[in-house]
Amino acid sequence: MMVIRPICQNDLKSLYRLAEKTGVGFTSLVADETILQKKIDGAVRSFSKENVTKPTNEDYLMVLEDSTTGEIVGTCGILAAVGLDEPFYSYHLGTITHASRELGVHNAVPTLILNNDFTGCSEICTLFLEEDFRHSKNGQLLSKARFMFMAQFPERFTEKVFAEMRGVSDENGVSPLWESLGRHFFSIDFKEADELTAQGNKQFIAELMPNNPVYVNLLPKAARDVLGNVHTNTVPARRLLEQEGFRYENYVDIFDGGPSLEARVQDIRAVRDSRLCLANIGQPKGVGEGSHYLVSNAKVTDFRCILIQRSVPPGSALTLTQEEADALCITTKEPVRIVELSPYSRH
Amino acid sequence: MMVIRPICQNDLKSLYRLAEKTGVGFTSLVADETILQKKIDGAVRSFSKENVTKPTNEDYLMVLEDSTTGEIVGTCGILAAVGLDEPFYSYHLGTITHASRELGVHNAVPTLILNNDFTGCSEICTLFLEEDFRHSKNGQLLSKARFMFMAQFPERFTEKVFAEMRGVSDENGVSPLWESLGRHFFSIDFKEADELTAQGNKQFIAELMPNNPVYVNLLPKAARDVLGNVHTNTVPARRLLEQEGFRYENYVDIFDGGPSLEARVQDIRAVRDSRLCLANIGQPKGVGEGSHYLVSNAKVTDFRCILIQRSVPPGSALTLTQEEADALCITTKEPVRIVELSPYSRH
Amino acid sequence: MYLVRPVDFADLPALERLAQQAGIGITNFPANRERLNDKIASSRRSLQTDVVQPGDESYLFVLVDTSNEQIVGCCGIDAMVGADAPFYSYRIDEVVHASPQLQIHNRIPALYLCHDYSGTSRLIALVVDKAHQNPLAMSLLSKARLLFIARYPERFTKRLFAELRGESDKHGYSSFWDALGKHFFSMDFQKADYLSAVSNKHFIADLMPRYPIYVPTLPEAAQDVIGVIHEDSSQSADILLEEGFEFRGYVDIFDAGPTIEARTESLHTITQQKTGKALSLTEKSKGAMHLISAGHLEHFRVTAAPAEPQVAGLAVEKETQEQLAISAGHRIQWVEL
Amino acid sequence: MYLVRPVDFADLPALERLAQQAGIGITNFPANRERLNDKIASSRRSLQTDVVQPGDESYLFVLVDTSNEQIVGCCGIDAMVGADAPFYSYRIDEVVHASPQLQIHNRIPALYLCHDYSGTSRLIALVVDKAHQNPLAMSLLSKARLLFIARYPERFTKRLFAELRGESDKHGYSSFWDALGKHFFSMDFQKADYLSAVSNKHFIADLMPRYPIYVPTLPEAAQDVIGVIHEDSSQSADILLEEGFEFRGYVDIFDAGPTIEARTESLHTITQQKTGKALSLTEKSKGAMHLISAGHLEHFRVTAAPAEPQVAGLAVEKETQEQLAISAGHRIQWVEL
Repeated sequence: MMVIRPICQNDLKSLYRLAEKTGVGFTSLVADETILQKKIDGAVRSFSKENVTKPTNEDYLMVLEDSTTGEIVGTCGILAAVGLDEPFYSYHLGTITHASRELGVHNAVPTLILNNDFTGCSEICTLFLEEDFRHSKNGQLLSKARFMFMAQFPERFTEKVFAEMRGVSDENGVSPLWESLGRHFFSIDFKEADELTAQGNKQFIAELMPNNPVYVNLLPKAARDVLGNVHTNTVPARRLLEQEGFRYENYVDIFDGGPSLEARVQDIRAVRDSRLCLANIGQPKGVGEGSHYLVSNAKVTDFRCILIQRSVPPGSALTLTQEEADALCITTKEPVRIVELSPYSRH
Repeated sequence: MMVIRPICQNDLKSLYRLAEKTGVGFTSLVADETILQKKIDGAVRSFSKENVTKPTNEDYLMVLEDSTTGEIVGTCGILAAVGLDEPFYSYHLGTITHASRELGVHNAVPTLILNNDFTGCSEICTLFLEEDFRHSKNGQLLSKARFMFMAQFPERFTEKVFAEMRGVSDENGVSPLWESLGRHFFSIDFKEADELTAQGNKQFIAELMPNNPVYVNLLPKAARDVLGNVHTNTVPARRLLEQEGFRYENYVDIFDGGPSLEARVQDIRAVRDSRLCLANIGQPKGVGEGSHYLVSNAKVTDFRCILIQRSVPPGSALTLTQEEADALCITTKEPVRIVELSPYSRH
Repeated sequence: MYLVRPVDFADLPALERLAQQAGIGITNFPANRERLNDKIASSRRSLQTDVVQPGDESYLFVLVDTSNEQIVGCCGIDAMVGADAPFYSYRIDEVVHASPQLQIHNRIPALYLCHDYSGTSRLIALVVDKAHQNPLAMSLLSKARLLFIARYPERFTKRLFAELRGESDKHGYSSFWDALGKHFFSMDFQKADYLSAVSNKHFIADLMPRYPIYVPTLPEAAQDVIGVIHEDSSQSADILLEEGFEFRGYVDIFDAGPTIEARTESLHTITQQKTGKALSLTEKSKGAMHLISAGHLEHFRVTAAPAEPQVAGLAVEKETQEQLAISAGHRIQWVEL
Repeated sequence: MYLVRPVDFADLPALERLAQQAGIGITNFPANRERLNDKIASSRRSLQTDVVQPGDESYLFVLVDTSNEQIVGCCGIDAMVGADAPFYSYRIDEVVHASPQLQIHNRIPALYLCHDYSGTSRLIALVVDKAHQNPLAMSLLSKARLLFIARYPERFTKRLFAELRGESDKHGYSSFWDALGKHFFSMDFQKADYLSAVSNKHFIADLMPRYPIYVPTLPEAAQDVIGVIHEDSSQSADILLEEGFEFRGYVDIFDAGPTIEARTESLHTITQQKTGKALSLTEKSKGAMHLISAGHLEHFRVTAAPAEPQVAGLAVEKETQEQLAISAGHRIQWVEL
């Protein structure tokens, strides 16, 4: 069975192995033991905090484990609040209107405005699943388990949560936006800039990036075309978030123009529709048929989330198999949270 | 019975009477026959357009009529797209972070950035109900009838719709934000500036307002405190929109700092939950008891919307009384749209 | 011989012909009969007004080929631009962005819309018929204005500037306009250029970008022409640069042609010009070529002729005296060319 | 008598005492022993270096009361600020916003963070013991620097500036800081002032506002002190203003004290100073008070004494010669005070 659980100190090697597979551009997971160990330390500390009343610098990194083999095959994370240590930058795609009634000219000019508007906001991030395991709805489990955690512990996150999506670049990693904008100000390569940012070093952005709005209509078409668009490989991830209620609100990455998607936690479909019920352990009907459901427990340190399938919609009490209950680290009559895996799963 | 319908040429006198009652600061309805006649002409033209495939400059102004007396007691409107003739200005409340790792200082500074981001966006506006009729859920009918129209004709509006809410000012009409910001640049009174804007004359904003972001932390506390807050009288209207799914997304009025609330049309509760069904005319059960429902017809020029009450939730066919059907301008088997008046109306 | 004198209404057809020849890019000299007539009227009114300090006066002078009394050139001075509507330019300022840690130190030029030349006197529209574009005629026409300024300093500001035509091809295509202005004006260069000459300039404030434009983000073709003088204007530019005009980082908002400026008192013609009596020469002069002017305001005349400076004044030929409508003993102003 | 000479390591205790007296608001003269020692070292190194063009040299001079050999004042010159970290100021620029229709024409002053003085020589830290703040001592100390610059022009830039201390009360409270800087630095004025003196100035770029500040939006108390000189500095300010320094709209980013600047070549002391031979006077001089300097670099000395200009040089008293460690025939530099 595939189980989502908080990362633990024993996972360093597995995490390193995953990091090696992410490839260029996946800056939140770099194959560097020191950095990864720090990440694990942070996550362990975050999950063990008991009485969190408001988000600060917690980093909830989780892993997807194949419980039969003990193998770690994916990760996902939530940062409770970005930008509190190092500034968090984005471009806001705004509009400035220039009009002359006299000449009958009316131009609505799009502009890129540098900002730190996401400062203090929760971010879902670090989503990676091994290629061999991209089947059986593992991707959805990995991504949406985070919403179950947020639904259970909303006080640990901000009202609004966002996700940064990878922007457009070609097979050589060349980003059209970077080439016509960032390059002129940074005098370094996209890759280098991206890596510096990944290491949490953003000082240089304040130092080198121009403060004034950039007129989008003056950028070459290739650059304009990528604003707010995702890399081909990221299209499914974007669709998944949009189905959950995430929206593009005109914030883009300052380097590659990739969109940030945002939602109010309470408006996320999986949060809104999920409900708590008490678990029974026994022989449920219609296991392995019908709709998929996400089920999680209600614990922080021992948080678990799994996927179950039932032909009969579960009611106010949910019957789980012993294996499912074990995977969720619960015994009978303990509360669990359940939601349909996807908005259209009632087939 | 209280009925919402499009305004018509005969309504000039009634509209003038309403305009007289709105008082200072209600700039979208001024007691000036020429201006009001122009508004009516625009609305009549908009409602009579048959094949609208995308929003342009339509102005859907509706009135609330007491069908027993023929009296007009309220208005509400939707602009299909603002800012296409004259620029539409707002302030975006953004964040700029200044951090020095060396000194351990980290400041997230709020800024006001002048923009025209709502250009081309649909706006709900011009909501006014006579004081004597502020009972029997007339206010909700007036406000939400617009969502029924939008639900039926989404192609006539943009994906996102917004509403400007009146900001904070004291009993003498003094706005703390204006006093510490606008006044320095406009050299005229708040009232005068507000009136110019109401007359669609916004040239002077481009001419006189500074382009650069304004640091909110440098404004006096009284001014900072009103950003994004509404006038006491507007609190109920704000709550009503928020219950329908409208959200404050950090856009405020450039003069008084009142918030703009926005929503995707498809996410508005009354739009999302409303459904089409066929009308039967007869003796429905439980009339005048139980929950309130908004019911509208599916017509443009002859759009109507009323409030009904039923103790039994209507199913896929809705039985209406002859009086209700007449008020809706429909006969049996014609399609009608229905939704619960409020998210919590299933008592 | 050539003579420079204030324009008269009778010169309108000739001016129209010159304006058509001049073509695009000389925004302050549009081929529009009404506007030209206005300009003539304004010049005459200005000369007839008793001026204490510079205001909205403008002065227009014509170059006459005295052999046939044909008008072959034209130039002018605005006493002060920006009196009614602001006068816009781009100022090129460098923004410094440095990261000590990355050892990067970037100086990024950016164009800032400004009206720093509002309130300043401007030399305008030097236009000379192709057949007469020789150094003598060009210098005479250009410098005649400076003699006028030297004679009536109270009518002008202490700073003086001139806009030089920017790079554009013979079809009026400007790569700078194409990369920048076009996006904000939604019209072609010719039209914007024309409108800026004939209408009030308010539409510039309405339509131009309000934030600085970072030069490196513009296409190279546009970057290349910033501050570059159109080759047709290089001759008149040289005359002014030799006079002491300097480029201070301001360019035209449409075609990025350079604006050059000077303190009036430091210009060569103005520091070197002398005032004194006209003396008579009985024979052909062997002296150097001089610019010589005479006459008050409406009767102001300038010609270029050989002449001989003497202690008592400047000795000029009979013909020169006739051109200037003076005789020996009259007060004249001169400078060696 | 007073004497000005380059600082030496032995002067450290005296400098420390002066710095403590000077107090807050003189950011380039902090009461920090290590930093003062660094400054002395830097000055000595600079004087020993063969300089072709200005770089990061700095020169520190002390004022000696020769009656008891006490150090009673101190001043300096930075050859060029902004060499390693940019030098920040606020430039006050007017933004014009006009609406012809409403007949409104607003000129709104705004503060722009800039480093326009980066790359320029700076006069720093004139500090004089209270008991010696008389016109003679103050002028001698201030102008001694200008004689040094006149003697070694290759060591300095063509432009020279000085920052004048802005308005703050005796507790170091600055209403300008309170209205502006405090919000961005999250610390009090004293601390920011001190940090700016002892640390690299990178934190300024990190923390200061990146967008212009519109002056009318500041509290009136803050507006009132922009460009106003602290009364303790008015005497030293007057000396520089009389020399030809001018305010060009730049103020300090912390206390809004004015920055004044001049072209070196046009300063009174520099244009008027003469070089020639020292001549001997056998009796007390009846001549005017002069600044007189002698000695090369490390041995540079300036004093103020009565002296008599003659064709062959400047006649000075025996005592003055002793002070300057010269005798008749030595090369000296002088200017009438």
